[in-house]
Amino acid sequence: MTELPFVAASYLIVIGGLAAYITSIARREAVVRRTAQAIGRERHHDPGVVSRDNAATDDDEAAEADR
Amino acid sequence: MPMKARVSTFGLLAGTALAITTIVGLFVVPADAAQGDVQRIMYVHVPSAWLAYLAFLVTFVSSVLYLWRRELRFDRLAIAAAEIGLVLTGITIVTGAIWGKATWGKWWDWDPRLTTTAILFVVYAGYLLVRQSLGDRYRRARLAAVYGIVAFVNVPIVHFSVLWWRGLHQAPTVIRPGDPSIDHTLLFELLASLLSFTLVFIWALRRRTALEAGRDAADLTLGPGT
Amino acid sequence: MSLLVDAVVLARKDIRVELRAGQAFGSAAALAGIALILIGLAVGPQPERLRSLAPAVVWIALLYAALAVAERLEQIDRSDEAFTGLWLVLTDRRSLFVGRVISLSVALFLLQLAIWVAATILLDLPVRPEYAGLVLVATFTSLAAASVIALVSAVVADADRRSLLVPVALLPLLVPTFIAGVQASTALLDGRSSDGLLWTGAAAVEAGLFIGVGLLAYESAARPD
Amino acid sequence: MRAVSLNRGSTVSILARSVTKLFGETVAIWEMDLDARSGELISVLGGNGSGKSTLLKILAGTLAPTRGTVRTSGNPQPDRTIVGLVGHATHLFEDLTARENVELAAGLAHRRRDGALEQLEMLGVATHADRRVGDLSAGTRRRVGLARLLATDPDVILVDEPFAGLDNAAADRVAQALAVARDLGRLVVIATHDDQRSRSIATRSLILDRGRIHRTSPVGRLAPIGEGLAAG
Repeated sequence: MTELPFVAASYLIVIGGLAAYITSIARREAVVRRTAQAIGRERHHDPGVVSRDNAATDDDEAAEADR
Repeated sequence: MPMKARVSTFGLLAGTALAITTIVGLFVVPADAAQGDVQRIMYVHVPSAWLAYLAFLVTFVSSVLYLWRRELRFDRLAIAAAEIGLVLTGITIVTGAIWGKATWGKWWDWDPRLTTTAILFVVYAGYLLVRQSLGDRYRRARLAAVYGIVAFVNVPIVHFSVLWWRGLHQAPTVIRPGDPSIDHTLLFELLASLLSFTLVFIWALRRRTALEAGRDAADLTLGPGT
Repeated sequence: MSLLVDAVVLARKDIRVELRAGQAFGSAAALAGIALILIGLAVGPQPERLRSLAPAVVWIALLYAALAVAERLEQIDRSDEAFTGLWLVLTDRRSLFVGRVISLSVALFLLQLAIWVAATILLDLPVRPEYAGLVLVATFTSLAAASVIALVSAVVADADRRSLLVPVALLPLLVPTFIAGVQASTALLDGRSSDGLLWTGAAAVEAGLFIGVGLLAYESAARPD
Repeated sequence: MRAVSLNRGSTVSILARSVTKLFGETVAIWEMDLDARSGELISVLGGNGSGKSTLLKILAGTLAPTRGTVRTSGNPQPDRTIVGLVGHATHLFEDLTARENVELAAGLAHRRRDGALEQLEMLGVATHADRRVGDLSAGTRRRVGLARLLATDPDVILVDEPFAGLDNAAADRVAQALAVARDLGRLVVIATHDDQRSRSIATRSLILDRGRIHRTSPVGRLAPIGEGLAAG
């Protein structure tokens, strides 16, 4: 039964690989959730930050364009 | 943009299915008469390979759909499938090499399938690299779509040129993993494994697409409702 | 029809600019020459081993020379947004793709023959009647390589770290053409002209396929906005 | 000395609807609407960063708006160039001569190639016709770029800073060439600081301030310079 280590190795790599990948998605999702919350807080305090839904009106001091 | 629960019910289902087919594959199903226990590697190697090809097909189709409809949801599907496809291709190459070592005593034998898979790994690694090098979101989606299409068109060409290259005169490797003549219970386990891998694939696809959607939602430069 | 007419005008522009500036072909030929000499030195003076390695040497040298030509042509288009200018003028922008395929395949064809001549001398290859077949191999492999390069160059045209990205994005997609080219030339060198023809046919199919994909996808890839 | 091509019936208009362009957090253009029709020469005035160049690129279609749409409508003839743009980038091949560049563009636009010298003459750069563009001065290059654009005879002519870097005589020739195009029924839009010269040829002018149309008025009722213009 010399092949057992090969079989075990293969299964470990497959299961381990898939598990590692899924956790990497979860980790990246956490990062995105944190930035989303930060933007939410930011938009709440400072309307100056361009927000896509409540467009700045004409006479409003929109973010200074330095393009 | 509600983020997925820690582990959705679908995730649990996929996880348990994979656990079951793994245990059955390792301990319950009898060893293959000819190859012995080594043949058990097939239950993880073959599904990985088939799903890798499926993943790249999903990237191809969603790339075409993106160019046609210009909706970011297709681009998100394309990147999700490509990334998962790359992971599965990596797994396929490694388990294939292990299987090769166990059966032929060599890690690499330029077996046509393994060689093709290795080339595909590099092609789709190129796809991810192209995406990382393009800034503007919509431009990245459009250019990645074109690359996704060219990469996929390349798959059959690579497959046949490697098969031909392997030997116009030399028959391909004798051991054909998916050989229909194998024992029925083994075949059943292979199909069960394929099913469990497919469930895991779909689950990973949904999670990865949701991640990309989360990134787009947090990206201020995008218009509303992307 | 005007697609082809415009394409020829664009190809002639590429060739005229190249003849005047002369950097693309020169640097590509130099690159290939260096590759030949290095490999000759590495293998050593045994004619038998050199001969068996000739197709590999020629084709690796050719691939890197092709990247150099493609890079230079892209640079010319990008300076002063000359490409955007062409884009706006043209009504059928696929002629930009066909034009680039024409000028690139002419360059690759000439490069391939030049490298074969150099290899014949440096690697002491016996000259056989079957060599005439190399012209056919050069034609179709150049077209296949040119169509892939033209399309992918448009995709990565203004990516950041572009010069690092181009080889990685391009070389894997050139593998089938590489295999066809090496196998066809090996067969011809061994006098197996039937296999040579078979692989030349494979290269022709690849050329047709990638030109087709290019015609469909090029506008989405090259759009400047 | 009039440009050679005949007047054609094709009337083209560009309709921009709530066009917005964001570069990261910076607002280049904000919710802008614009209707422009053949026969108009619109001069877009405004300080640096008011969004003039961005607007022209979006109208040309070489820059996608973050939101909003730009449509060209009317009956442009099939198989002809619709939009021409020249600005800081002159879209020329440095290794070709001025004449070769103009002939290349005219040929690809299926226009008469032999009018190249005339176009260069009209802009006062005929003496450089056979010099390599890479060796020309910036001012000359811009005029060769404009000559190339006019040689393709597009329905819409967009020129960013047509008079920048030119002496009075050269600037007058450029203004004259643009006026000729206007009279031929093309839609001409120029972005400029040179209010004086643009007023002499414009049918309408817009003042841009931080990505918005501050004021728009037919020429003649334009307020004296400075009033209403953003500082800088």
